[in-house]
Formats: sequence, structure tokens, C-alpha cells
Amino acid sequence: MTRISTGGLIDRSKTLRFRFDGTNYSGRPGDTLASALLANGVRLMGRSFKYHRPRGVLSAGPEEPSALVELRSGARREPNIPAPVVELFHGLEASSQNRFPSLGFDLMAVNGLLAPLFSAGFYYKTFMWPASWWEKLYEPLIRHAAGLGRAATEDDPDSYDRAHLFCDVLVVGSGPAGLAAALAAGRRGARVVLCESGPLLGGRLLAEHTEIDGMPGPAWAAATEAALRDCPGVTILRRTTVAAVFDHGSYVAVERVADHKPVPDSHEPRQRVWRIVAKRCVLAAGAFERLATFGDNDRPGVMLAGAVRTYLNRYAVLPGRAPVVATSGDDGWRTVADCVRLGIGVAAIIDRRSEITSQQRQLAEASGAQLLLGGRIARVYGGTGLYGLDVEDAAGKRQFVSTELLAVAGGWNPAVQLACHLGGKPVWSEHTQAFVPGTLPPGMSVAGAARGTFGLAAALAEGSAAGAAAADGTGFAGSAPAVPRADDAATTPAPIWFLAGGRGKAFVDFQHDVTTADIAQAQQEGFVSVEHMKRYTTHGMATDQGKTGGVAGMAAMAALTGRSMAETGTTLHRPPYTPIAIGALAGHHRGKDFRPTRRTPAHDWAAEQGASFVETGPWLRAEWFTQPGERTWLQSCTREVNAVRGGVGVCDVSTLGKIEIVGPDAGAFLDFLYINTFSTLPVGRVRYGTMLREDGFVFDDGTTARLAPDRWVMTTTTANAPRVLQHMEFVHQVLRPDWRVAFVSVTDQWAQFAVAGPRARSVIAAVLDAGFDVSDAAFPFMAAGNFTSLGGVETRLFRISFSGEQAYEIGVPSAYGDALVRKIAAAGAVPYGLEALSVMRIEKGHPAGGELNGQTTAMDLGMGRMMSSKKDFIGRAMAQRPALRDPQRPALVGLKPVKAGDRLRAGAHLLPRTATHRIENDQGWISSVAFSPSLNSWIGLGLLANGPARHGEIIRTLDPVRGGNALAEVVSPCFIDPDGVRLRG
Amino acid sequence: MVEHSAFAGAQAVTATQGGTTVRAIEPLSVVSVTAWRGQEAALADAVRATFGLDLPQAGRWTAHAGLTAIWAGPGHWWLQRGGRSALMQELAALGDHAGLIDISDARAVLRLRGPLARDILLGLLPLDLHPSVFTPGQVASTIAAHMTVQVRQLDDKPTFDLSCLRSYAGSLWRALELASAGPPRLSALSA
Amino acid sequence: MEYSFVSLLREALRGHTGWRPAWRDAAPKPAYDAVIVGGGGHGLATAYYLAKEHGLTHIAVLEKSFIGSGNAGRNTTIIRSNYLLPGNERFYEKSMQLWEGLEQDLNYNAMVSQRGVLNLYHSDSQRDQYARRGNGMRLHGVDAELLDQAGVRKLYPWLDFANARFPIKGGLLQRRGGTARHDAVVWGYARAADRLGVDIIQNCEVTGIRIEGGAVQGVETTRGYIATNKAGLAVAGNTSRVAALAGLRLPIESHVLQAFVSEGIKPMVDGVITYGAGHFYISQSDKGGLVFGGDIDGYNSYAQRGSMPVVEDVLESGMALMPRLGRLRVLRQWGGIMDMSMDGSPIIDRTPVDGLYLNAGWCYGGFKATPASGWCFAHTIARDAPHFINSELRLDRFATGALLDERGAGATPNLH
Amino acid sequence: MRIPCPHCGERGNDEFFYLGAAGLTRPAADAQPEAWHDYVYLRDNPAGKHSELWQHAHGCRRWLVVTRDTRTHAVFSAVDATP
Ligand SMILES: Cc1cc2nc3c(=O)[nH]c(=O)nc-3n(C[C@H](O)[C@H](O)[C@H](O)COP(=O)(O)OP(=O)(O)OC[C@H]3O[C@@H](n4cnc5c(N)ncnc54)[C@H](O)[C@@H]3O)c2cc1C
Ligand SMILES: NC(=O)c1ccc[n+]([C@@H]2O[C@H](COP(=O)([O-])OP(=O)(O)OC[C@H]3O[C@@H](n4cnc5c(N)ncnc54)[C@H](O)[C@@H]3O)[C@@H](O)[C@H]2O)c1
Ligand SMILES: Cc1cc2nc3c(=O)[nH]c(=O)nc-3n(C[C@H](O)[C@H](O)[C@H](O)COP(=O)(O)O)c2cc1C
Ligand SMILES: [Zn+2]
Repeated sequence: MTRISTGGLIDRSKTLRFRFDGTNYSGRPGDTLASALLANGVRLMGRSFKYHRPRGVLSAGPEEPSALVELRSGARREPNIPAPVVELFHGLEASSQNRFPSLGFDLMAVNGLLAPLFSAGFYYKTFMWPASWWEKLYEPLIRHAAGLGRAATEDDPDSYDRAHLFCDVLVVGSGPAGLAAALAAGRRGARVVLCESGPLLGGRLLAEHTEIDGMPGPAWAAATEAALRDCPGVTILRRTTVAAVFDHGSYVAVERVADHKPVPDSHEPRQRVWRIVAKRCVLAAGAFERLATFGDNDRPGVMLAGAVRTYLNRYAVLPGRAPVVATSGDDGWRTVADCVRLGIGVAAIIDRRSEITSQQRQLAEASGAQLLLGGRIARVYGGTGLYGLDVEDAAGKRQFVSTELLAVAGGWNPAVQLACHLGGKPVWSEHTQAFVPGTLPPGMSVAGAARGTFGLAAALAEGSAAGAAAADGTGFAGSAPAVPRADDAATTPAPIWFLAGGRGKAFVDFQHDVTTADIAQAQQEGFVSVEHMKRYTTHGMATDQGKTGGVAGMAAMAALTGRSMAETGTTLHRPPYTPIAIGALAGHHRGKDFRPTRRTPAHDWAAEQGASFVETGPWLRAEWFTQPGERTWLQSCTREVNAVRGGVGVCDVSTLGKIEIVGPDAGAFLDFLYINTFSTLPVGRVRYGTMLREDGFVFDDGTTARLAPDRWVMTTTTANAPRVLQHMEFVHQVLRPDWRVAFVSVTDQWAQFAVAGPRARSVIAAVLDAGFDVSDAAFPFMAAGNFTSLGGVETRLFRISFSGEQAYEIGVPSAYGDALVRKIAAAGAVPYGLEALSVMRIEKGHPAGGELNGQTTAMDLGMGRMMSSKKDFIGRAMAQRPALRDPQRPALVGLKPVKAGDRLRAGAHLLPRTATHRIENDQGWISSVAFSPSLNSWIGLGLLANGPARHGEIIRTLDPVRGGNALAEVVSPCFIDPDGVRLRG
Repeated sequence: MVEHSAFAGAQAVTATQGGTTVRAIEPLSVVSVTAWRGQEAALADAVRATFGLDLPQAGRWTAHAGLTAIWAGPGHWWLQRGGRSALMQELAALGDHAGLIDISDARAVLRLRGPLARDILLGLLPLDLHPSVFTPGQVASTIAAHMTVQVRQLDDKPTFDLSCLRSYAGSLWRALELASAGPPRLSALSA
Repeated sequence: MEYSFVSLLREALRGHTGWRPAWRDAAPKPAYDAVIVGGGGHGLATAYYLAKEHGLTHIAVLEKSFIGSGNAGRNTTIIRSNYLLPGNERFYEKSMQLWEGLEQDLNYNAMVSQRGVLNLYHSDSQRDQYARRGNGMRLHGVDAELLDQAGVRKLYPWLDFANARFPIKGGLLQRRGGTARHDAVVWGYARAADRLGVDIIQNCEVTGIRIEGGAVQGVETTRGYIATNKAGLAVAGNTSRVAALAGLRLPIESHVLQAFVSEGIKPMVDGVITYGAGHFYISQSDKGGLVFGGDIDGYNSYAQRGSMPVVEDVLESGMALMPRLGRLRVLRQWGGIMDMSMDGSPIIDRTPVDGLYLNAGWCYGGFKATPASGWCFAHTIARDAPHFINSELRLDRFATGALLDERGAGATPNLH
Repeated sequence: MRIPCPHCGERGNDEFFYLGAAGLTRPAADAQPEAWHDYVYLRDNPAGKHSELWQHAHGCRRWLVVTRDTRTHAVFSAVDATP
């Protein structure tokens, strides 16, 4: 637990100060939080999930299951962050989690005493009596105890970026295999993206004492990086983890742009998600050393032997005095060698084999260690920090060894995760004693340790070959790449180390506290499939997803069932490779930027008039225009309705869908789309139409005008505009491709305004350029035509009315919309909004959103007679189904409260007046309501069983969710001017 | 002024880092031209004969004497001129072979120009705009920030025209603002 | 062995050596009175209720993989009975009532947790639709509350009320709604069915359905032929494939639905919340992970994995609703194959083949249905006729037009 | 997923809108109700090769027939839906 005086990839010229659990420490640039803590003598870093066992750091990478901290504070607090991946920065703050009151003294550790009760699946078997206690008592307790860290309780203040990259070859990982692959592909001219999780390129080269092409590993990595930078097609992304593989060469990578800083620079995103599309991918993600299973294998001070080398070589930290190295193969001897080279005395070496090489014997001698061949760890001492071991030699002779560090080399698991995201199962390799990638995603190849190739020279060769082949596959051929030279003795593969016996719990999942006993119990209870075992014990389900302990659990199950590892198999690997911040995946799309906003050409004008805007789909629409003295929306709305009905008003209807249709077959096309006939409509006229879906229900409605023999303009509802266009494209391209008809959306082309009220004509006349005749005779109800306004600007005029008043819709190209609406208002029209529009359409009984809900038929809406029997049209056949023609179906009616002043509510249900309030008596519902100033009453439209035959009946409107219960009279849905005198006036 | 910008509220021209600029291109005259089935060749001939312009192939645009033709789909082009002009009348004769619809005001266009243009677009468009793949003369329509966005490369500076439905103009502006907010993503590609 | 604190204590004291398999790993017999195809929640519940309520004990559940390997083992565990249409509402409420006594009935803690399901609304028209739904629930005697913005704020003050693109205006709350532990439901039903003599046969895929004279004779499986005169299909996402073995084409498409779980954290989200202006819903599991999801991917698939756009869509929606989620991390993401019916509602019915019964069309909402689905399907199989409770979940409704289209989306599964 | 639009090139599936099975023939106006039921509601829904309609909604707006394996998502072909 000291900083080694020389070496390491840290900058000794600078000091970084940081805090852990309130104590000040210092470290060096190049350190991680874990290495800095170790260098400061801190071994206890966290508590486990269930038993609150004291935990230190096991690994030196993202596979870390134990040393999880809450990083930063306040709005930037991040729970469960593995200390070995946190780059140290000045002012870093971190604290341990899941402990009370403190890390050293955790009262919750009492759970450890109750451990026998907390066996696998204990909660499924109990907490059932009395039933009501589950939510009141048991579950709150369980919930409180569960979880590890705490989420921030404020909104995330940082921003996240999302960006796209395309390449020929994506290389995942920058160890020797990845560097060689990138270089081989880059030198051939391919576009290469190299992603490396860490801040430095080199992978294990940064952690091991190696030599390539005569250079120390880190120097070779730096030289290769420089060479890659000389290849014009190569992009290097550091601090970037490839997190997920999707279909067809789509990858997701997360770049930690600013996580190594206290806070991001101004405008800098904290992280960036890259969506990478790659023709080929070389997976060179390396391998994870696996934990060995023995009693108390989780004590702070027990570490992976490879991680110990990382701390020694990369961070110049000795994680504990007088190390003991335990190994199941040759690999642990590297740790011994590093200790010897650095002058660190080794207390003992345990090799599970009885035979070792002569070099290893020499090493053992040089290290000064006791050598125990065929030995095992019998007992681990130290709760919050290891202080000694009982070791046993092959003969069973046991002795105590004083040590602070147990470095365990139990073999490596290739990082196969990304190879499995498309469902490929890893396969057991007897040769490597590990699961290696099986069926690969199309376009992917694997090199180096990720493929189970653990030798350095072999990794380099494999990487070069894979990079060259990937480049070849994307059209960049070349001669065989020069393979860098490295001498490393081939190491024998190490089997999974399952040390039976010993005292204490043997963990196979550190974070979730799953032990071999839990696995055994799962097996006893029939949860023998690894997927069942995982789900029952939660093995491999923590943030590390079993990177170090997964295979150990499988091995335990294999041993219990007598099945081979191949038969036992592994559980499925799923994205992400390591956890990804939710904010990063969301990118900029949060808050107001969640979705884009559509504004009409009259938006600014409306805002000036005091509009209150409402979101309707992507649009913002003016709901009403508050005038001085108005305190409620109803006041504004009522004034606006009165202004229209008593004078003239203007409403922005630009959001309605507009589709311009041209061509000789346009009439036939419209006949096919609508239930009624359009081909017979004369030029200069407009007609209301209804469309069905092919299943016979109403899809949309609106008016369509014929502006010239072969030119039409259709309007749709705002909500359905995109879907109607899509439907028309389907009908044309798939069903009627021979028809000569062309159409595009002109919703955005035209700013359109409804001008309504008894004085509408005079306003229109004032707005149009001089010389046009818009008298009723020249331009009657349902006329349409081309005019000009604003001094020669092309203008479309339609005499249509949603409000029931004399009314027009007038449209100009959008750039002129602002000018036009100002002119209309100047001519005396009072602005009215969506609410007033809605009041007036309800007064007229026109169906809209509440009625066009996809569940109603044309007959339901009183439009049954519009359905032409003379032609085929979309939806005709299916509309004939018996249930759609049932006269008992709810159909459109008007509703008026019996008691003046009673308020109707949309969503209330309709029941016979005296019926009990039960669903059997439910006969319909209210679909829209409004306060009608003209009738001085709330009114509603509703759908009532057999409604049209029940005008005059008093029914009950029931709204229990708002406490409403009123009587209403069933009336015609048209409340005002049923003969249409006004609109024709 | 009678005409109103689609980008009302946003600055018309703004400089981003590294001498890269964005500005609105308006007004424009644009007509959507859709050939009747089987009339694509006749339409192309008519365009060539009348305007000396070759209708572009898929994914490309062409221009001649101030008239630009942008591919918008098979048998479908947008013919475009800068400024307001009576383009519908000018093209009327094409009506024998195609359906013509005026969309001059239906779209909003931003021109992004300068050394960081590609780097900024990495943050917006799911398209490969690498110079070996996307070059002046090309056009593509895609989804960006939940909008349909068409991108057209004009030259090697590089200059790109981005267009969206006019009602989305403010959101396209905002999306570009966000895409260019931070430091460059990759210096290599933007060079 | 009866599960209880006492039995747990006893086992704890003797080192957990006395546990027995939760269910027998049965081998197929040559013939059964009834065979249920599909060892998900629905199939196992069906077998349980056939045995418990109808006295049929010579029953097998055939599962091609391990039980719970399908959607039962991969769903986001929401249970609720807040449906609009009476044909659905009475069915889902039956399910809710069975959930409420499930643990005691099964002697297995399925962790049914009635933490409340809140559906947010963001516009007046959405509010009115929810009111219509809530009122219908109340007419059924089911709890429903319509909250205004202040009411939502009281429950979840930290949702984005300040800066939202689509402001929250209120919500429809069903307090009896909540979650249940997905795997425990499967295992609980399996164990309870097993205790009534049901054979649960894993790694046994049905590969053929033998029909003679229009009536079922038995099923071919990867573990041999099994004779039976009653076969019930409860194979969720695989419905079309298995039904095709009997020559049936169905109004069903198979689509992927993805789900996500975050790292475990201390309690943060108390109940279930669904966002009404985007595709997102969330709850927190007893283990501490935030479990969330969104819309289906929207194309036919049997691949049990999704594609990127929906991942982004879900997480954007999550951030729009809960900006404090930003620094929490997604731990795992997966997919399941949904049997999307053409009107978005399920089918529990006989089929044109005598002795062949269908339980399908669960879309993304069949977990909550598990108890009632099993209960009604058992009735339909045992009596050869639907119960009143599933009487509208008919197969012929697409022909007659008596659809149960809650959303009014029409015959387009990806819009339901 | 990436879908190779025959007009625009390969694009992410978020540019496309999915409708469902391709190759269904709309019955004649006077066809029997069974034919309509079949057309509107019944689907093969195969696990394997599936021809399906996608619209390149954010691109060329053409309806395409894409043939894809529903188990692996491998795309075999994508052609314009207009014959
Ligand atoms: C991500 C996701 C989230 C969801 N969230 C919710 C939610 O919050 N609330 C909710 O109510 N619902 C939810 N659902 C839906 C719910 O999970 C399903 O509707 C429900 O589980 C389906 O019924 P089941 O449990 O019987 O299906 P499954 O568990 O899928 O059972 C079907 C079984 O049949 C087996 N099988 C298939 N073919 C054969 C064969 N030929 N032979 C033998 N066996 C076969 C399968 O292996 C499978 O085990 C969600 C689904 C998913 C995927
Ligand atoms: N002796 C042994 O048993 C043994 C075992 C394993 C490894 N090794 C040694 O390790 C080296 C193997 O080389 P290698 O290149 O295959 O692996 P490596 O471990 O050197 O490099 C893998 C690199 O990939 C990065 N990475 C992993 N997943 C990533 C992701 N999803 N996104 C971005 N980056 C990711 C890692 O950060 C790491 O830098 C050799 O030197 C070999 O000798 C030896
Ligand atoms: C409610 C719920 C909670 C889950 N919580 C976790 C979890 O905490 N950790 C984890 O690794 N997986 C979790 N999962 C996901 C499962 O590991 C698994 O991915 C899922 O059940 C689908 O199975 P598959 O990935 O094997 O196909 C959870 C799943 C569900 C349904
Ligand atoms: Zn296209």
C-alpha cells in the first residue's frame, strides 16, 4: 500500500487533491480513484449489497464488482461507479455507499449474521402473512435495504451529445491486438475507427512488463498511435466504450468527453454517444481475469493477479505488503516476476499444480517466497482488510502467512460480450478453459485475448491478420502486414479454479453476494438451467454483469450437476457492455428540445395578441387571446365566440393538413379515398368528405376543393395530416400505380386563416386586392377560387364554415401569412383561438377529435348516407360488417343539461335516467363539451346507443372521477342554425 | 416588409467557430415536379430542351443558368430558383408529362459553410458525409432531430444546404445550434 | 414442502439441505387429458386452474425451453385493470382480484405490490379520454382517480413540470395497480400446479398438431408424440408459428418490445408512471433497479432483441419526464416477442379445430392478465365454452366487427 | 437495422415507416366478406423470410417491399413496391 518510487504511467510532477468519505488525499495525474486510494493505504472502499460485507478493490478495470462509489455530489452525484475506471482529477469527491453509519462500522453488517436466512430466493418463500403486511412492512424494508448508491435528487445539469460515424473497419479495443488490427487496416487506406475505453491506448501493454519490436510495451503503443495518426483514414476515439452491437453493422459507443474533469468546460458535453455504422468490426476487447472461488474470497486485499500487475506497473502502487500469489497456471508467475523486478518481497506462492518450470523455481527463489505446489488457501484472516492466510500444502500441512495482499490468478475469460449482442452464444473451449465467441455478428471478427488467444505475439499476429482481412473485405487489399515482434513464452491455459473447502462464504458474485451455497441451493430446488440459476440467485445480474464471477458460477453449477461446462453453458450477454448513462442516450432531446416544434406563419402575431399556446402534436396553436381584464380562459373564449357570432373573427388554421393533388386521374383517386364522390365536383367548388380506414372505421375528414380541372386541394385534420399523406402514397404507389396523379403536402406552403361571422364578407373584400367580386352570388357557400391580396400575392379563397357563420378560409404563401393576418385583423376581425373554434364547431355538431377517435363509423357520426354505393372505396367492404351496422351502436347526439348551469364533462358516461350506476347500464359517453354563449349553457356532443332515435329523452351523465352527476336532454347535435341560414348568408 | 422570414426570431446570419457560418436562404421559388408513370424520359427531354438542364439521377442535383433541379425521389424533382419568380408559369409546359405543385414557401433552408461544417453535421445527420462518399452535386433526405431534413452539398468549402418543412425552421436552427455548441468532435474529419 | 418463515428458519438452521425442487422435472407420458403448450405464466396458470377449479389432473405443460423463458420472464411487471372497453375491463379486473390473493393461494410470494399506476396526460383531450376510461372503471366498481397537475405534483414533485416540451396536466391513477415479480409468478404457478399433479415438461417443443376429422388427436414434440383431445395454445409471441401447425392463420403479428433496467439504487420511484407524451413508463423493482420501457419496435420479428431508434426514443422520453435520471446508468436492455393482435386486445377462445383452444394476442400487456388468463382459459378448455369474463375475447370478432380496439388504431399492430 | 432503399441507399430503420406484410392482394369490390377478413386481418407472420412493406418516409417517400428474415433480421432485398 505504498507508491513505488519509480516507474508507472503517472505524472509525478503534479499532485491532485481529492476526498473520499470526507478525508483528504492526494494522487497523481494518470491515477484512477482506485490506484490513488491504494497508494494512500485505503483498502476498504465499499460494502456489498445484501450482507454489507466490507469490500476493497478486486480488479483494475470496468469489471470491478466491489469498489463502487458515489462519485461527485449534489446534482452531479453518480452512484455505483467502479473506482478503477475513475480517472483522478483535482477536487474529486467520492464516498462509499450502502453503509450506515460509516464504511468502517456498518450496522447493516448484522445482515451477515442473518445470512442463513437470506439464502437464494428467501423472499419468495416468506413475507406472505398476514397479506397486508407485505406493502406496509416487509416490502418497504426490503426496498430500503436494496439498491446500492443513491441517485442525484436534482436534474442532471450536464449536456450530452449524440453523433454519427461511418467507417470501413471498427476496431474495439487498443491492446496489442487492436492496435495491430487498426494499423493493418489503416495502412491499407481503409477508414478505421479505433475505440478504446481507457484514456490511453495499449490495453494490457500498459499493465504488463513486455517488449515489442524492441520497445517497452507502452512505448510501442505510443509509437503505434503515432503511426495510426499518420494514416489519413484512421480516427482514434479514446475514453470511448463500444457498448452495444445492433443489426447490420450498427454500433453504439459512449465517449466520456469530460468525465475526467471536475465539470465539463463551457458548452462541452459530459458524454457523447456515437452511433457507428461499420462495414467490418474487429473485436479486440481483451479478457477479464476471473475470480477464484474459496471461502472469504471477497476480503479487501484479495485481488486478481493481473490487476495487481496493473497497479504495480501502470500506477506504481503496491496494493498491499508482503503479497501472496496464488495461481492455477503460468499467469500468476508474471506477478511474481514483477514483484521480483520491483524488489517487492513475496510472502508465498501457491500453485495448484505440482509441477512448475525451472524458470518459475528460480523466480520463486529470487522472490524469497515460500513455494507451495499443489497447495490451497485454507483460511483468510481480516474483516475490513486482509492480514493473513492459512495456507495448506499438497500434504495438507497448514501454516499461517502474514500478508496484506492475495493476488489470485485463476484464468481469464475472453471479453465475448459484444460478440453475443445479436444472440450468438459463446462456446466452451477446452483448450483455453474459457468461453470463446461462437457465431459472430455479420461482419465481425475477433482477435487477441477476446478470442482466447492469450499470448502477446499471437495477439499481435491475430490482430494484424484480422485488420488486414477486414480492410480486404471492404475493398482495401494489400500485401501481408508486417507483424510486430514480441517474444513471450506460450502460457498454459489455466483451468477454472474452484477451491473446495475452506471456511467462510465463497462468493461467485461479489456485488450481489451470491455464494456457492446459493448455487447449491438453487440446484437443489430445481433451478439448474443457468438461466434459472441466474434468475433465482441473481448471480451475474449486478452492474458488472458477472464479468469476473459469471463463469465461476457456471462452473459451480457444472460441478453440482456433473455436467460439463459446454453442457452447462452461459447466460445471455445483453447490451450494454458496461452501464451507460441514461442522459447520454437521450442526447440533447430533453426539456424543450425533447421534440421539435412546428410554428405557424402567424405565430409571432398571435403572441403579440396575447395568445396562450397549446401543444397539439408537434404544433403550437393559439388557444385563446387573453385581453386586459380577463381572468379565466372561459372569459376570453366566450368573448371570442361572441365576437365571431356577432361580428367577425379570424383564426389561424394553418396547421390543418393541406395536400395538393394534380393530374388527370385525381378525381378517380379522390373517389377511391373518400366515401363520397368527388369526381363530379365542378371547378371552383369545395366539398366535405370522409375517409375510412380499410377496416371500415372513420379515418379522417375534411374539405377538398377543385381549383382547376386537374388540380385539387385537400384539407385534413391537424392530427392526421402525416398519416393521411402516407395513406394516399400507399394507395397510389401500391394499389393504383397506373393512375396519373401527383400530390405533395402543402401544409407549410400556405398560411391559412378562417374569417368568420356576419361581417366576414366585408373583411374578405377589404383584404383581397381591388376588383374581386365576392358577393354571395359570385362566390356562394362552398365556392373556391384563386385571388390575389397584399398587392398581387397569390391567394386561395374557400367559402367554407366550421363555425356555422358566414365564413371563409383564405390562404397565402407562408411568407405572407404574417402580413395577411395583420391585414385581416386591421379590417376588424377579432382574433379567436382553438377553444372558440371548438365551441362553435360543437354548437354546430361537427365531429372532431373527440368523435374521430378511430373507434367510430360513418354511421355513428351521422354520415352513413354519404357512403356511396356506386363505387369502390377504401373501407367500403369492412364497413358492412354486422357489428359496424348494429343500430344499438352509440351514435352522435347533442346533449343539454336539464338544469341550467349544470356543467357537462367530456368523458362522462351516459346511462338511462333511473338506472343503477353499473356498467350493464352504460350506454355511451360524452365526447366533447363546450360552454355555448349563444345558448348560455354547457352543451355536449356524445355517442349514445341508438342515440338519433332518442332525441327528447332525459338521460343521466355520470362522471364519478370528477364527482359529476347531471341530467341531460338528448338533442340534435346541431344546436345552432340547423337550416344553415347563417352560413349561406 | 410584407414577406416574413421562416426563421423569424433567429439571427439571419451567425458565425460559429473556426470561420464556419450558417445563414438562411430565402426566398426561393420551388416547384415539385412528379413525372407521370412512363413519362420520365419525356419529362427529362422537355426539361433539357427548354432549360438546357439535365434532370439529375437519384441522390444528385444539377443546375443550369440559375435553375436548379434536385432529385426528391424516383420520377420526382424539385425545380428551384433563387428569389421569387413565376416559376410555376415558367414550367407550365412540363404539365403534359408531370404534375407541378408550387412549394416555394413550404420549406426553410439554412446554408452551412466552412471548415467545421462536417464536424457539426456529424452531430445532426445520420449520413456519411465523408468527402470520399458525399460530394458536391449530391443530395439526400434523412431524419435529423426528429425532423425530415434534406442535405445538399454545394461545394468543397464545404457548403451544405439543409432544408426542412418551413414550420420546423426554428427547430432546425436550434438543432444546428446544439450540434455546434461544443468543441469540434473530431478535428481530423473537419480538416 | 409448505413455504413459510418457519420452514425457512428450519432450513437455515440445517444449512439449507432439505429443500426440494420447486417443481418436478417431469418426463412426458404417452397421453394426457389436456396438454397446454407454452410454459409461460399463462400456460402454467391455465394448468393450475384446470387442476384446481375443474378437477383435471392428468395435464401436461409443454415448454420448448425453460419455463419463464418467454415474455413471462422478461416483462416490466406492471399489473393494472384500467381498461376502457367493458369486454377488456371485466377481464383485467378479474385478474386484479386474483392477484390480490395470489400469494396465499399459491403459497409463493409473487411480490404483488399495489404501489399505484399513474398514466399522465398532457392535453385536455387526453384528460377527457382518461376521464372516460376512469368513469368506465368506476362503473365496473374498480378504483380510478383523475388527478390534476397539483395532484400529480403531490405524488411526484420531481417530474419535469418546469421546462417540459409537453407539460404534465394531470393523470389517471389506479392505486390498486402496481407490479409483481415476473419470475416468481412463473415459479409460483409451476410449483402450485406441480403440487396438484400437473406435469411440467421443459425442453419439449411442440412441432406438430395431429388433427383427424377436424378434431385434435395429439401433439408431436421434440420429446415424442403425446396423445390428447384437448390442446391449449399459450405460446405468446410464437402463436402464429404454433397455430400454423394446425393450419390456422391468425390476426396476429409478432413484434419486439424492449425493456431496460438500471443499476440498483436506493428508493426513488415509488409507483408506476407512464408518460403520456412519449413512449416511456417506469417503476422500481424491489431490488432497486429502475425498470422501464417504451413502444414496440414496430416490425415483425422473432429475434428477441431490438434496434437502436427505440432505445433512443425511450431514453429521450425518460429524460424529458425525469431529468434527474441523466446520470443513472442502463445496466441491461433486452427484448421480447409480442403476439400483437390486430385490435390490440387478447383472444381466449375455441378455434375452428375441435379440442384446440387459443390463448393469444397479449400484445405488451399480458403479464397483468396472467391469473385471469389462466382462469378463463381453463374454464374455456374444461367446459368447451368461454366464461362470461372472456366472452368478448373472441376469435371471430374480426369477422363480425365486434372489435376491442382500445386505441382506435385499426388493423395495424404497430400502432396499438 | 439498416434498410437498403433501392433509391437512396442504405439507411437506418428510423427513416422508415413499417406497415406489415407485403404481397396481399386487395380483394375485388364485390368479393366475399371472408376475402376481406383475410386481407385486412389474417397474416402468415412467419419466423423466417418475410416480405413486408416499408415506406422510406424521411427519404424518397416510396413504399418498398423489403424481404427480411424475422429471426435474424438479415435483409435479402428491397425493391420499390410499385410493380
Ligand atoms: C419487454 C416486455 C415488457 C412487458 N411489460 C409488460 C407489463 O409491464 N405488463 C404486462 O401486463 N405485460 C407486459 N408484457 C407482456 C407480457 O409479458 C406477455 O403478454 C405475457 O407474458 C404473455 O404470456 P405468457 O407469460 O404465457 O408468455 P410467455 O412467457 O412468452 O410464454 C410462452 C411460452 O411458450 C413457449 N413456446 C413457444 N412455442 C412453443 C412450442 N412450439 N412448444 C412448446 N413451447 C413453446 C415459449 O418458450 C414460452 O415460454 C411485456 C412484455 C415484454 C416482452
Ligand atoms: N497470460 C495470459 O493468460 C493472458 C491473458 C489475457 C491477456 N493477456 C495479455 O493481454 C494482451 C491481449 O491483448 P489484446 O489486445 O487482446 O487485449 P488487451 O486486454 O490488451 O486490450 C483490450 C483493450 O480493449 C479495451 N476495450 C475492451 N472492451 C472495450 C469496448 N467495449 N470498447 C472500447 N474498448 C474496449 C480495453 O480497455 C483494453 O484496452 C496480450 O498482451 C496478452 O499477452 C495474457
Ligand atoms: C423486472 C425485471 C428486472 C430485471 N432486473 C435485472 C437486473 O437487476 N439485473 C440484470 O442483469 N438483469 C435484470 N433483468 C433482465 C434479465 O437479466 C434478462 O435480461 C431478461 O429477463 C430477459 O432475458 P434474456 O436477456 O436472457 O433474454 C430484469 C428483468 C426484468 C423483467
Ligand atoms: Zn429512399
